Amino acid sequence: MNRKSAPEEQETLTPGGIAVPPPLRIESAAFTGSLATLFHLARDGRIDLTGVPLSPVCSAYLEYIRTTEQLDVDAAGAALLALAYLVERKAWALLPIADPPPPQELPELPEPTAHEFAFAVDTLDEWQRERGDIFFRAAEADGVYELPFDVGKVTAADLARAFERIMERARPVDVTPLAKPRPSLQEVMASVLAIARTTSEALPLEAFLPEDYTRLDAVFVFLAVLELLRIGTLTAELVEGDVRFGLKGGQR
Amino acid sequence: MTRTLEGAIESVLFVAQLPVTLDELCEVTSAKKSEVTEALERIGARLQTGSGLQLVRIAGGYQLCTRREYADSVAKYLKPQKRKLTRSALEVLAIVAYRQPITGLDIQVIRGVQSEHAIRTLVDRGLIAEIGRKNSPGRPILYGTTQEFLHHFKLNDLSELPPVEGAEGLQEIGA
Amino acid sequence: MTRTLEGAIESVLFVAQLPVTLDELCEVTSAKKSEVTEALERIGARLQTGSGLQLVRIAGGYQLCTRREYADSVAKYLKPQKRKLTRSALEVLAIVAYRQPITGLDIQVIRGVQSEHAIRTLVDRGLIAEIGRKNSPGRPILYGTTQEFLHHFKLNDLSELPPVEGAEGLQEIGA
Repeated sequence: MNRKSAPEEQETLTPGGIAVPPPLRIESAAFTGSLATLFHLARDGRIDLTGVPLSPVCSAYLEYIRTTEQLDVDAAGAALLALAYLVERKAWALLPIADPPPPQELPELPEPTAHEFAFAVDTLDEWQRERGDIFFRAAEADGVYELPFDVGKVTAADLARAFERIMERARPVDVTPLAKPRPSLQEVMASVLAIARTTSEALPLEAFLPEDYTRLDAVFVFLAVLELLRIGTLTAELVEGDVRFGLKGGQR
Repeated sequence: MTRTLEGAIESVLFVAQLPVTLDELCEVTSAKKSEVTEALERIGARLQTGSGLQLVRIAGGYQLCTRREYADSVAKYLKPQKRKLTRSALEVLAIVAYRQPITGLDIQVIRGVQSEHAIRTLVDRGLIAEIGRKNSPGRPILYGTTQEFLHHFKLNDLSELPPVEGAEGLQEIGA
Repeated sequence: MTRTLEGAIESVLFVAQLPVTLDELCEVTSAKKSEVTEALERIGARLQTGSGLQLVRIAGGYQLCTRREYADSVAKYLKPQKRKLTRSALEVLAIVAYRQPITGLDIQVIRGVQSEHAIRTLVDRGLIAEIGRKNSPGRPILYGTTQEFLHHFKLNDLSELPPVEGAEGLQEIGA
């Protein structure tokens, strides 16, 4: 841990004229290397000094001062500075960490300050308190405003029952690939709407399906009816415990 | 139910997340300014009887909000974080409000203390914003107040700020 | 004005983003269920006379919303709010959507014109955001699209974007 054990080629002056500490070497669990390296790591906050014993380094430094015959004052000074820095940093690191003071509450303003604005500041403070008592609709409301749709006394369970019923009668989808692509929801909605327009009466869910339909058809028709309810084109009502769907506002 | 201008305006104000200007209301309802103004007055009056809401003029427009009387109920539901500005942030804000456009350095000169932290806070909160660059060395940022500033203090426009002119004027107002 | 249970409930319903359940209303107002139910009925009845709003039972709770009669006014107001993106902003947005993560400089190279303003607009609108830093000199910001972007264009996820391959496709978009 002294100068003799370290490589001798190290310069004591950087090109910028900064003295480099003598190459004291430190061997410890947390760090192994020269004093200069330790200094740099500590300065950049890249090492936890609490794991590095500094007292043997200090002893080695004193040993170095005592035993070196032609003392390089610049190098010795730089080493002292580095050591002092490390000791201070470590001391801080060992101190219990206090809660950081609330930065905004701190400054009781020193002179000179903005006296002329004091009244305005008081007023703003008061307004801010008053304003804190009223609330606007959430500005961060995620999403686009949409009118909740109303299906009167019809519940989700009623809809589910109607869906279950049409699903029971549906046959599985043909395994063979379909010749024509399945219709889009838009197209199914259009056909549901066309059927609804043929009568002024509210119809059961089955009425919107062909005689022979697949489960896929059933799912699509159900979704189409739900979407038409959502956008307010269809309404739902209960007839003898059964949910029926009709055009909004009667016939068309 | 029959449609009314009042109803249309109220529904628009309800969905708006920002104050709605008179012009916007006229455009949306295809009504004249005088008609819209009257309807707004009727809405305001109606809300005064038994509603938890009120109609306010704020930041150059109209907006619905809850009444102060119900602050505790709403707060109990929303559990809003208290985000009051500190004294020093308010001071910087006042300086910006009255002296805008103003650079950070000028704010510091007026206050006599480092103000960067307060400026940063106010920018983060959207109460002040960069409104340009000063044509001087380094082209420093010029700050000004925002719509959010008006909103935060329930102001309609900057002219509603209390007049500040030197210390004398201040004493009169504050007296 | 005197405080009423009705007013308290209405103010809470107003600020709520979701339906508020009867239990929540009871808790917030410290009132009994029967009292709250009655107050809700009074609010509903009051809103039926001339208001643009209505009280609905939905998803197991209560919610204020606009009346259907005013859907067109509401739509007329909301639509322009959502569709104010300029051609150049849309172009930048398309580039970011397909090439993310991408730096501002790369966007500029693709478009051949200064794009800072458009980028700033899109960031302000929450449609694109910093999603990292590029490991190159200056560590420039990498932009990507946001959830809001998907929402704005009613997309479920990025895979729903129309396919575009290579620069030709991009030119098509910008054309």
